[in-house]
Amino acid sequence: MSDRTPALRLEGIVKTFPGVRALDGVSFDVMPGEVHALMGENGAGKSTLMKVLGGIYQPDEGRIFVGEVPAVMTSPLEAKAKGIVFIHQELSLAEELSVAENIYLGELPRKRFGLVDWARLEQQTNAILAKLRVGFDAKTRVGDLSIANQQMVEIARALTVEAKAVIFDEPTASLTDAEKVVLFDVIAGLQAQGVGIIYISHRMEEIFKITDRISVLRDGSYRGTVKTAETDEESVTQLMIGRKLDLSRNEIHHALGDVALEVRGLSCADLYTDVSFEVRRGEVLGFYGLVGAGRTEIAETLFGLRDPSAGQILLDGRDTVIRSPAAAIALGISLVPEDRKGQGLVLGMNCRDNMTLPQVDDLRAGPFVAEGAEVAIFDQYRDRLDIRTPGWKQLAGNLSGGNQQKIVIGKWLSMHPNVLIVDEPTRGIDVGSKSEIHNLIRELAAQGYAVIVISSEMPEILHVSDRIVAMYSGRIMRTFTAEEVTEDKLIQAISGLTPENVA
Amino acid sequence: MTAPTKEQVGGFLARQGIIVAFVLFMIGFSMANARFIDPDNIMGVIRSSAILGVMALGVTFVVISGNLDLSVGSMMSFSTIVVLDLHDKIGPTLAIPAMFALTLGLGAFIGFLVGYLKLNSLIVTLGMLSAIHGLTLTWSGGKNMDIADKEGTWFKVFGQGDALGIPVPILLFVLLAALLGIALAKTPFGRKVYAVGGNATAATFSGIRRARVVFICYLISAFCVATAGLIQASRSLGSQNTVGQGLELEVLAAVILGGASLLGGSGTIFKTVIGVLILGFIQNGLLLVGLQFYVQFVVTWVIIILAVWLDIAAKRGKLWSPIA
Amino acid sequence: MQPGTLSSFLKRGAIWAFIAAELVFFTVAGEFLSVSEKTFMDIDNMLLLFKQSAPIGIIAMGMTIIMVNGNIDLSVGAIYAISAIVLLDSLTWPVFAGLGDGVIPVAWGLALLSGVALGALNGLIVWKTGVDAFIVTLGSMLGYRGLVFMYNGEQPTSHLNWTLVDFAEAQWLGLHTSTWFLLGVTAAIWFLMNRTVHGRNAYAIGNNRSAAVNAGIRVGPHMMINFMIIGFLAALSAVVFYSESGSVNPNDGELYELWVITAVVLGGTKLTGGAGSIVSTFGGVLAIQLLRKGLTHIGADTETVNLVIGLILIAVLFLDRQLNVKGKEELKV
Amino acid sequence: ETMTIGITQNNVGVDSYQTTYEKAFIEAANANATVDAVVLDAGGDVARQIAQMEDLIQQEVDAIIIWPTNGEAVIPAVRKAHKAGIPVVVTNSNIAQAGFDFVASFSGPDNINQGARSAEIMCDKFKDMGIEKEAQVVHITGQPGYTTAIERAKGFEDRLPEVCPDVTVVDTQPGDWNREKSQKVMEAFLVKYDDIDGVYAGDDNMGVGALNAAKAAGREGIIFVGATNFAVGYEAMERGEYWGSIYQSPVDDAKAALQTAVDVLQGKDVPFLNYFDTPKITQDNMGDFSKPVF
Ligand SMILES: Nc1ncnc2c1ncn2[C@@H]1O[C@H](COP(=O)(O)OP(=O)(O)OP(=O)(O)O)[C@@H](O)[C@H]1O
Ligand SMILES: Nc1ncnc2c1ncn2[C@@H]1O[C@H](COP(=O)(O)OP(=O)(O)OP(=O)(O)O)[C@@H](O)[C@H]1O
Ligand SMILES: [Mg+2]
Ligand SMILES: [Mg+2]
Repeated sequence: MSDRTPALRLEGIVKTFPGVRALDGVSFDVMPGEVHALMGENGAGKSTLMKVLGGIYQPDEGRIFVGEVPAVMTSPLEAKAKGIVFIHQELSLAEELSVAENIYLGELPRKRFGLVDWARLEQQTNAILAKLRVGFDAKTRVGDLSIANQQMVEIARALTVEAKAVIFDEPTASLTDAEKVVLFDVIAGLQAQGVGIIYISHRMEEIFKITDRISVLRDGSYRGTVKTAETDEESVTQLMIGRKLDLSRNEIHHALGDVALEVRGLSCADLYTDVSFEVRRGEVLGFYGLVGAGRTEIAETLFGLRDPSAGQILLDGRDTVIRSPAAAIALGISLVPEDRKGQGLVLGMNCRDNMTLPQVDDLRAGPFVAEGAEVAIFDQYRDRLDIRTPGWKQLAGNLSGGNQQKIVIGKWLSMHPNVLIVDEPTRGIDVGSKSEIHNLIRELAAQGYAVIVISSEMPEILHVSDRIVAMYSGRIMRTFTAEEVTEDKLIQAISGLTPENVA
Repeated sequence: MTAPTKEQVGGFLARQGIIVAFVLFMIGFSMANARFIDPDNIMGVIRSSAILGVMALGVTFVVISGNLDLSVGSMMSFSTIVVLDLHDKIGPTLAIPAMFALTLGLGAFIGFLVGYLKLNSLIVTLGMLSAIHGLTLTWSGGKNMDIADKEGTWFKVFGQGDALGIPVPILLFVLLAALLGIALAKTPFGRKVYAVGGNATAATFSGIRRARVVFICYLISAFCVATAGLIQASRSLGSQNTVGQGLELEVLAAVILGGASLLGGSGTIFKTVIGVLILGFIQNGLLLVGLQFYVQFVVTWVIIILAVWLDIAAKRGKLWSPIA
Repeated sequence: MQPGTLSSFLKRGAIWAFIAAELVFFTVAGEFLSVSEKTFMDIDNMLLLFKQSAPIGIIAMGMTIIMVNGNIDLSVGAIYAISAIVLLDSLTWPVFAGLGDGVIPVAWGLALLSGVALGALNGLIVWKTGVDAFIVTLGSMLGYRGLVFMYNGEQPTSHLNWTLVDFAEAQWLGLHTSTWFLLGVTAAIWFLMNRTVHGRNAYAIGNNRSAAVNAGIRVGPHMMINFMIIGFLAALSAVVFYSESGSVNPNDGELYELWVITAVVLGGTKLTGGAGSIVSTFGGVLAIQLLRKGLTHIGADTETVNLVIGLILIAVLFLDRQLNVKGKEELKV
Repeated sequence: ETMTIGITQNNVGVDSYQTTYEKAFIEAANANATVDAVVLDAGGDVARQIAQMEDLIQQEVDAIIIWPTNGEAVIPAVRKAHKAGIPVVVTNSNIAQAGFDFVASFSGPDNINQGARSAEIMCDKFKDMGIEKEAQVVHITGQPGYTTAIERAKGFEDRLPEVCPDVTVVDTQPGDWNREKSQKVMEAFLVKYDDIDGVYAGDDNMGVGALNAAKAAGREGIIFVGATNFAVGYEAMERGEYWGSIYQSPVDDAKAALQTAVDVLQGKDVPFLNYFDTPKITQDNMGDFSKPVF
């Protein structure tokens, strides 16, 4: 490969933020037609590096080459003009506008006098949408689409221009398996056209499935590049976290306690119907299903954010009505929500205050907040969860995605709940921390907590759960024990193929 | 296009830019007119800023919680008229609590609309600006309200009295500022105000009752307005129906000058106080230098923009906005 | 029908239903409360309604763009006053003495130019400093008002040009000159927002600013153009109004921003940006003017007018919210 | 046969004068069986006032009384009424000369004359005190841009040098007809000038605001002269704190306006400038006047 010119080459990129050296002399290149994985722990600097490439940040030092030409990109527009397309980690869509307008955001086809050429727009868009095999058309309002479909709109943007390089920053975080297949087809298509692709993901199986080479960042510095075919998960992980990872299940044997939470015949509008299950103290109950199966909505009901239309919730055997999150918290329920930025964090507030927010009424010295106690809690969970931040004063918004997630987890763990519900707990979290969080979940169960884990990742669900509830379209299809479950059975259940076997 | 004024504005300047600006500004005016730093003048400015200041304290809570309050001027007229009218009818001892109760009632109504019904605060308080004005006119019949016995009443102590050699309005202002400043910075409630303003959804997910927090912020604002009305009424012992007209914008200007973000989630009482003083001294300083009143408008404009600009420039470490 | 179409239809329909309700109410109430023999729905009265809506309405069209764009402009009242001064004062400038009535288009041009320039200044500050538009225009609302006073001390600026007055008072095809301007502006802005790239980008910016930035839309220039448009429209509103009245007080146009914003919000434009419709804003403008006119018609006194207008605003906001609640689907946050 | 008379007022409710005027007007109209009144208020907004003129014309009232928000801006609207054959009476504050052709009559006080009289009151007092050679005066004007404010200021400033050529007006700032604003302005004056002998305020509301400021600062011996004697001003005169003012009754003002309109409609001869008298009032002669009701 090395005799050809790279599609994109980075040389000694340095980028600092106040108090953080996010990138420390990073160099690597992407060949035309290559899928190049960029890996690293949370906060390693992947997104920052890509934002430098995409013209959103200016590097403090270093150079970028597109083909053989040195390129200075001071705006996303310039990056795009040079053929660099950036599919963002966070959805970056205008919800009120149509799919077509979003795909061609910033470059709507024009007629004379600055008029929009609607006909051309629609035709081009529909051509792209056909390639993506999606079930919506050019005129659909993006706000009316599901998150997964919105992600597809985002991906569609990669197909609008003659790209030299396309950057995918964790594109599969909210996609179903079927959509992933489409995405990988799209990537293969781009590859065939000789486009260089940078692919960021924490999901090893994807990385090994579609990438050619893997480059690793750690703490902002470049740790090397390996050919995917010549390596394995373990050595990549070691490169990323600097040590070997213990992936065995943390099997502390303990007896199951009483039923902490029982749900009988719970329904909520047309979101989910007739849901019944129970969780015992010391047990981890997994909820598996496709995005949109209604798992999050059940969690929100248990946390007082939705009123059920039928059914009962029993806590420690007592029939309970939960009207608000405040009430749920008082009853000992914690929820780690799925959207960390929107629901989990006050981004403009510091890490410590975010972490202690639900218990600020209890952490008191007289009428005042006991700040010492808060710092103690923060320190405890920073160490336990390995949160990378210069200190508790850092604003939550300045942390990397994964570290933000850890703050949210710490926030709810520190409440010592009776029932802990975690919704997609490791979305966007690197492998090291992921297994740390898995261990933590097992450990909490061992300490007598009742834990509900909602996840769209099969390995995760299989790894942490004692029993698994499989959901399809708002209904429970089946409940498995850890012993009986297999991947096949699970996939069957969540695709709605076995409606008769209700546990 | 963005000029790379890359060098970091020092950390101190970043956080305390408004105070630096204030000091520079005071020095500038003192050199232009020696009377400016005459203790009597300074006392006078602070005293006459007290009314605006007290109102700004409450509005700071509202703004940090992510809302606006454009009804404070109109509400202040209401408080003033009501307490003056009741003074002669039921005596000052009853008139004051009655007026506070009524004003708090208005605050509760707004708090209910914005907090519990989740209506947009800009429009609600715009509507209330007009509605409360109507209420005031109905109460007074459109007439000026004056206390009959201006010499004999002890009521004048709030606006005209002294305690420990300090005018009572200043005392009330300082007292309230200290109280509310501590409440905001140090108590769980204050923390919740910041959380609600910073991200209402996340606050709710953290078990904070958003509606209640917003509601209380409007009560605090109404309480401050009532106090301002009390000072105003006691100071002049008589008033027109329009006494507070337009104050809402001055109050907002002061809060903004203090660095509170209109998006919510940031700002402090201390900085608001500085903002109030800056506005008061601008007005006073320009009058002393002999400029026409309308020059104040232009100067206030420039100062507001500069203050806010430098504040955010310091935070982002760049003078010019990164917007392409 | 696509999902969301029904709710947006209801939402857009609400303002017209409100207008209908007002018409019925004032017609009926007028029978009892008004001393006039003419009914409220009298055709001449309705023509007047359009005419009287023009000053606020023309600016409201600009405010819709600004708010869709995710900004707000509080300085329109002051821009309106400055443009009026330029219009009336320039009619008397000795340099133009030779032009006769030919000075009129020149004065119009100068007034409109001042509006554009002041709008551009707002836009430039918002763009270059990154200070929020609410703050920038709150400042310039004061600052521009200061300029108004500095221009001519505290005196009104006056010049009655009867040719101009006759033109402005004229009726074409039954509609007043100002009505034509209002309709023309509405059509032009509708076209701009729905058919041009600039308009669609304005929606995108208001909807999701960082998405627009990431997509390479040049947010700054778009915002600046929109501020120039609203400056132009504030000036046009002044041109239309003062051509007919011939004299401007330095405090004219105060509180216009509030009326304008009220009309725009009544029309359903989101205060957070990204959504809004020109046609509905037109409805909002009519609704407000109808309310003012109707209250006059039934002889309501000042306190009632204030009370009613304030409470109606809140009530409409409440109804609008109720219409937009997605029912059980919505989270309790 | 009844006549319908429409009135569009300036800004009811901002001060007692206008409110009392409105009440008196409605009372007078009710007392007259032949008059039906449509009473409107422009809220200080020219555009609204012009719209109200148009509405009244459209409603085909028999006569219109206007209290102009701006003496020039309403002229075309007045011309419209004139063209529609509806006589217009201007009340309280006149419109500009260019509109005189379209107006049946003006009824109200002579504001220039009032300003001049205030100057005379002040000058006479200075002469009594023997300080007419060095006295320094500050001037607080009404709402900027408002005809009454402009005329009173002009009357005062033209007349004062005629009667007391050595008295200097050291500063002028507007108080917006607002007591609180005026108090603020006066506070600044007091710091700025060690020696202030007299204050002329465009009305008593502002005059009393200035008086409050002086009292709070402990400055004594200042001569306060106002205009439109309000109850607060009258009381301050009783206490000996406030020297003089101009006595102007809104009730007279309202009655005169209505009567003028009725006279016009009945074809009577009315003078074009129908001033009602507004005499000087000082501590010396205040016994001759009853305390104002507003
Ligand atoms: N605007 C900013 N201000 C200050 N620090 C920042 C900013 N953006 C990123 N950082 C810091 O830079 C480092 C790298 O962050 P980055 O988002 O690139 O991580 P990442 O590798 O994408 O992580 P993840 O896998 O969690 O998305 C982190 O320590 C983060 O806290
Ligand atoms: N051919 C097209 N392809 C994709 N999207 C389109 C197309 N035509 C219109 N749109 C989208 O549909 C929306 C509706 O456009 P339309 O021109 O019908 O506006 P409208 O709803 O009549 O305008 P208003 O909001 O002013 O009433 C546009 O705002 C645009 O987002
Ligand atoms: Mg990232
Ligand atoms: Mg989910």
